[in-house]
Amino acid sequence: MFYRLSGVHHTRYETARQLWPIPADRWQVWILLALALGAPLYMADLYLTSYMLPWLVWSAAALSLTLLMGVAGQLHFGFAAVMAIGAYTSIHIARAGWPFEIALIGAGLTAAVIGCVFGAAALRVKGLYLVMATLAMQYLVDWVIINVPAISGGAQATLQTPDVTFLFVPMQGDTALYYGALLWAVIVTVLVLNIKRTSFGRALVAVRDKDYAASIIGVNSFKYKLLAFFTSSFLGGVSGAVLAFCYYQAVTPEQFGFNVSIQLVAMVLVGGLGSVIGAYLGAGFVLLAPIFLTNAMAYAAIQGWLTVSSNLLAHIPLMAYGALIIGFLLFEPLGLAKIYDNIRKYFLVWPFRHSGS
Amino acid sequence: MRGLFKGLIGTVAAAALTVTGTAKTDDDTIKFALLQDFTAVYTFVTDEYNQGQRDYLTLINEEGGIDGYTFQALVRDTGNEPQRGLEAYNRARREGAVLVDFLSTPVSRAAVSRVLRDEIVMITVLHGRGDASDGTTFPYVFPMMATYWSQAAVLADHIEQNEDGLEGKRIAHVYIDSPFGREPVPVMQELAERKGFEYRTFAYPSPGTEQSATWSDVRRYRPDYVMIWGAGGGQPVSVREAIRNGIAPERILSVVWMAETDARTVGTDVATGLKRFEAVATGTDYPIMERIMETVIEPGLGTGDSENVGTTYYNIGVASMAVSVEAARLALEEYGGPLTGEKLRDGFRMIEDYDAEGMMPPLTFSEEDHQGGGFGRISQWNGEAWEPVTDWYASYQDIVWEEIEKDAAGFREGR
Amino acid sequence: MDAQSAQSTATPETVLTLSSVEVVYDKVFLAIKGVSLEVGEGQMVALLGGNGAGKSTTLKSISGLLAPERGEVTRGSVHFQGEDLASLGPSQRVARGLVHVLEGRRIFGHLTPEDNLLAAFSLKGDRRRYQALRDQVYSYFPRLKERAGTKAGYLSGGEQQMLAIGRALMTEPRLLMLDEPSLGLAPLLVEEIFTIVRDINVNEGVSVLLVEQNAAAALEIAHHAYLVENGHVVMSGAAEVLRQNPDVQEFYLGGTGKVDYHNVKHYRRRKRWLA
Amino acid sequence: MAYFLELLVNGALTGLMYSLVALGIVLIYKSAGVPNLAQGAMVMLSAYFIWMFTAMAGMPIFVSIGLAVVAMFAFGLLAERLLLRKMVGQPIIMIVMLTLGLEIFLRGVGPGFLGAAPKSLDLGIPLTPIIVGDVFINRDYLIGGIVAVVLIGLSLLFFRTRIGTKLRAVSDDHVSSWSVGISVERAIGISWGLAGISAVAAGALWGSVQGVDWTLSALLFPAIAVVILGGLDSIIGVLVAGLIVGILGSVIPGYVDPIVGGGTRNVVTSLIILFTIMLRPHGIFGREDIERV
Amino acid sequence: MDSTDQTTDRATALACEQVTRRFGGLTALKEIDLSMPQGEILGLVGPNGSGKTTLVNAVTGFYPPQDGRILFEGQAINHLKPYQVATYGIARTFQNVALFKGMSVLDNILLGRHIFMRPSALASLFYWWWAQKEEVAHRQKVEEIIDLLQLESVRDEPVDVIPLGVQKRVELARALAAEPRFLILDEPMAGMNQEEKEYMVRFILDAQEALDLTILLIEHHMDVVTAICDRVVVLNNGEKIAEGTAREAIKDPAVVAAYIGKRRDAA
Repeated sequence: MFYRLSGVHHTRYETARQLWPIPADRWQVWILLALALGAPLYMADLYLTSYMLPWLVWSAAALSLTLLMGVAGQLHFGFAAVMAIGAYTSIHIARAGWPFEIALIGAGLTAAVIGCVFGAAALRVKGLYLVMATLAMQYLVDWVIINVPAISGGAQATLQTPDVTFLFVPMQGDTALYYGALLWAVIVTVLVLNIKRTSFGRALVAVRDKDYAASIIGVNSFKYKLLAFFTSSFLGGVSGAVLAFCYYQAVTPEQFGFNVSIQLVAMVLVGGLGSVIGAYLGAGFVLLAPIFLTNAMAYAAIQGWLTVSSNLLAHIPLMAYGALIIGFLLFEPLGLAKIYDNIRKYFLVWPFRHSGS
Repeated sequence: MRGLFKGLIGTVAAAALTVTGTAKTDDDTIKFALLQDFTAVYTFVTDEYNQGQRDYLTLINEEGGIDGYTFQALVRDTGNEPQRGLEAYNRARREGAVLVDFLSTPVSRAAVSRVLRDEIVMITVLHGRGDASDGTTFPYVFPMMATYWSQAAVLADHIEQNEDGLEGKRIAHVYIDSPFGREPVPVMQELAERKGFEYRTFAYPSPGTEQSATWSDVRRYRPDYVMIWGAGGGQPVSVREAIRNGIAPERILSVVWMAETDARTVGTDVATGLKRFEAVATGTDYPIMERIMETVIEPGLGTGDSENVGTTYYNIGVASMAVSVEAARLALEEYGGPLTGEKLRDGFRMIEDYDAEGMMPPLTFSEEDHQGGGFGRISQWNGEAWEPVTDWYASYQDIVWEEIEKDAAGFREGR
Repeated sequence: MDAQSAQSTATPETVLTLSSVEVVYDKVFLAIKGVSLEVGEGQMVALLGGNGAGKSTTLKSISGLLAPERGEVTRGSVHFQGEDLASLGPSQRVARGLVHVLEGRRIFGHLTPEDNLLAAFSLKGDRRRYQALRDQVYSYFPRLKERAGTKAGYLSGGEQQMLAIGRALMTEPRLLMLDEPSLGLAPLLVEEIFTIVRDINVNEGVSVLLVEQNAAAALEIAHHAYLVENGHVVMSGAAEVLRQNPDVQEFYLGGTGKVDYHNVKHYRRRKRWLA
Repeated sequence: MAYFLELLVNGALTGLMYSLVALGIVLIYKSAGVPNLAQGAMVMLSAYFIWMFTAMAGMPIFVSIGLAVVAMFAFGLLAERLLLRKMVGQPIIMIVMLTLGLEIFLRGVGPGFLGAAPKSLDLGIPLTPIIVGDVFINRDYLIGGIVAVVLIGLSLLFFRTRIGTKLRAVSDDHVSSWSVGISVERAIGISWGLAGISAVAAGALWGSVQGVDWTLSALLFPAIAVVILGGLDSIIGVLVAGLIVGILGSVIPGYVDPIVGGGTRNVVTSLIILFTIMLRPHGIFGREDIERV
Repeated sequence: MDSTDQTTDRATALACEQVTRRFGGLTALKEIDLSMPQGEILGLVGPNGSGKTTLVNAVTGFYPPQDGRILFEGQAINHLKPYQVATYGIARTFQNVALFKGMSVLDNILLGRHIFMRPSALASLFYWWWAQKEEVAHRQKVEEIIDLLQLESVRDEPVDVIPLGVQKRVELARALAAEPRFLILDEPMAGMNQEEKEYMVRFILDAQEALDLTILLIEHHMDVVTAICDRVVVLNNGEKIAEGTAREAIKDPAVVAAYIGKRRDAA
């Protein structure tokens, strides 16, 4: 009903290679975009600023990371450090009085260059060792930020974002900030989708799957691994800057600590490695699950359903969150994207139960 | 597939329930949002601190509230994550909270610009930005008790009085390598210059479980006094290392984060003589505490383990709420209900010489001073409990305020 | 026909019986569709067929090694010496005397050949039994003894195959299952390995179930053979009989004479590939 | 010179204390190929168990440690059976994340049920230092170091037994181990159990030094440096790398910290991990994968 | 099939001069000399571990030789990285199928055209301009190869679900997509039955004819080698022990001792 595959024939390579070859998918994307654009009109500011906005920015960050981890196959446990580099660069550029646009590009470039240093380690190792190497770099970046007052902002170690304008629009007020985040999420999404279907993305996948086989068809795996780190870190750095300016409105070292890196990886994995829709779903899950669980517990306690100590009450979400991550990996290792895919397939053949095979 | 849908619908329903359920408000309750870190970095303090806060609010409610108003604590865990803290803050604001307490430096920092905009009072008891003591720059932020700068000043003053002057003394400052650990450094350097003592810093890496290399170095410095600046698990390690390296407990002075458990971890007897800064008295021999015991704990209305009542952090929690409730009382008296953030702020600024019935130094706030004077005292571990060895006093507030001014100016420029 | 009579003569002392075994991977992919076969006491049985026909899956359904690849037996039964294996895990099956030499050898590369043998030896057996078994393995594969001290991963392909078979012998099997022992080996080594397998079969009285691409070599040493295509047994019978079958000759043995590769017909491959 | 010696000795002993945490990681990796990033949380859980038996049930400390050993061995078996067994064949990143999920879960369970505020654990080790010449030796760490050496020695002996050979075989190739009748599940379960036991040793010693709370799980980071440097599958590597990480992490900050005025030990630890991975990824004693082209 | 006398008047495609490669203490290749004229199919045979794959890895830049030179069409290529070798018009397949599992058959073959494409992340963002033109142009080339190797029916399948025989064909297609002049096939028929072998041979011969290829073939199936190779080089322990037509080589006593063994009517 919702999806009609019959009657969809592509007679030209152009149409067959478009982003969403099925018309129903295209419609869905347009509707989602319209909903996102109209959100400030119908959404209470709590939901707009506390859920939608951070969700969009974290999705963009998760997309940047999934480009590296899912598409290019390079594991990264220090991505929060990359975002931190972007956030600190942008805030220092903006405080120095430069335009916000330049601050964002500067954030991306600085993060990309330092991100490539992360990547340099990746040229020799993969898998677990890459996890450990990037983890070590996260600690190094953290240390540098904390120990260099010029970066972290002196004794208070906190920097407030100055007021900025983006393309002549002042970035103040919930609505402007929300549209800023939305714009960035859309750009990253389009970019990652396009990378995945063009030669650049194919080369990355090739290096991920079998680097020796990739090299013999002319893919310089050295170059493409670095490019993957460069691109992903660029996007991650800008995401960090957007997060700082549009959401936190301040930068402190703790915002980009080691646990944030783990959360980013969890977003990518719970969503589904390498999946664009998965990055959105995973970011939503990792971001909202602890919040939702905390609120649910508080509500249950107020209603008198749960009579346990406040200490245990506070820790139940943590347990549940850990258990949920474990559960996802055990029972749906392909992540939320796979669950979405199952639902979509269900509707593809609806009202029938199975497809032909 | 069917199971999946059921699950999805169930989840959505539950979500809707929690969202709408908590949104209803009563006009005659005043909401204090205690959105704190119960599960991450601040676990060493949060539990007892929060218990004290809630027990005090229960006490006030049991005694009939203030001016017909009762208090409600909105408690959430933020896990020390700015992300979750801001969400909880926005939600609490929606629910009508007029005061918020994060007990987490990163969350408080991230929330500063929001509380200033939303005109909601944020108390930052013994955490957060020290420069927020500047009430003109941070009208809605109340550090309320002595900042780390003031604490350092008090500790230095104590050494000075013990030793008849600081001239030529060596003071080692052993701290966790973080902005918090480094915070008192400029004040101490300034003092060292003024008073002519030798001052050297020794950092140990976070989280402080292992400090032996640092202390080998400290011992060779042969300090007359050691100031230890850490929190949680790092504190007993510091004390053990100090004692092992031949520094007498009497010569170890700690920042405010040193509680009963820490002394026990060091070893009750071994730690005897250890000194610390204290901003609020410990124990239950104060009118407020006696009333809490009588009205809240004994009828079983307490929120946690009754053994915690009277501990260091519990009492700090009680004091933080006592001051806040006092501010609310003054505000309601002056402006009448319903209470808003702005009225509450003015209420705070009206507080004069309030000492929570003897539990804490007399606090006075003004439009400029949100620290309340920077008072504290020194207490000493006697093998069983912390025993005060000085009166409440504040020192070198001129230097402290220089620091406050400097950083507050930086904040203003950043805007 | 002939095949049936050959089967019935072998039945009195059947070691292994598969009846209508169906295996599904990942709960969706049907890999074998009702395979039945029997291996008689002391017999050498060959399982032939193309790639993806389901030969390896059949062996795994017998040894219980489907689980790691998310496969399961959804229908049919496997009986070994009269016992239903359905509820037994892989290690219990080995304890019953059933051992599987995996495709691609899969020796413990970081252990020495000696430790490879020790690892396969049951914890219940004593030191003397171990030494006796080890010496027996070395007598079949003297090259392993020469290289007993080096890491097994550095052995050549042929030596690794020998080690894999030797390691299997350490479990004192009643039935030895070999999955493509000749894969990637030079003709000289294929020869050697097949000879030893036949010797083991004859000298030790171990039944052998052999999966092979090299149909000619397999049919030469096997008593009996099954032909698997597309998850079904399409033909079975005495090795002699199969060797004479014209279809088998055409598709598995390369015809009676030499194939003229330059003149393979285009139309035939089109018809078969796209079927 | 005495300063250097003191840094050296205490660093070495601290390093051995880290080895106690690292040993558990190696035991599991060696047989199951799983990098257990929940080992730090297991150390924390052990300490909570010991505290629970002493403070809540009032048992003598050494009885409590014994009970904790039993509990943690059971926990290890359970973790393997319920979680890791299902992950066989999944990409390494999934397994890493799973152990991190377990870590998060345990960080909720321990403090949640037993209280988040720090607890003290008294092993009865006096604070007075052992003084050799001008060198102060930390008694806690000395005992920890001895325990570490003993446990590492026992592990080495264990892997020389027949069960040990089977464990090594399992670490090489699971499927192939099954095929020759090794009960892979039991083998991996045993190594998880052993890792649980080593976690108790670490939990008791570290818990007595710093108190029991969730920060014990942060011991993971130096332990990772130890296993990376020593080699993820090398028990002897745990010993040697523990010494190196401990000594470098003591001596370098001992001289550099006063100059840069910061706790450089985490930097040293990070650099050890980085340089090892860039120069010799499999560590000093770790085995290099045999690749035949 | 008397190709030996043709070698003189044909240009040399590949030449190895005294190529030596050591791994640690082990010498995997000992001073190998080899010369292949254009258009030749050369069989490379020998026991396992004799150095066949190592030689291929030396030519394709994976394990560059420590001594000796490798010339392709007169240019030295022994210092090049594998991805550079590809641009010279050399393609290869692998012993164990080395397809990119995460992609469809079509994308795998499209990757074969990588050396002709200009990939960049920024271009991806602006897909609607020339990136699209590039995609479509290469798609046409790829469809020709799909036609040649009859892969139409699996075009959009993920490569890991198609049968091994077809996977090997996809790998050949990917190699051909780079429009190579020199093709190295490493055991393209390992694990195949007679029928599949025949098809594979047919496709190899078709491709050689259509694209005028020089082919280096590693294969254990001596019947195939005998049938389609112009010449054979036999390696053992890293040394060349025989060279000539297949029939001559098979009879060489050194080859019999090291490799063939006692004659059997085997495949």
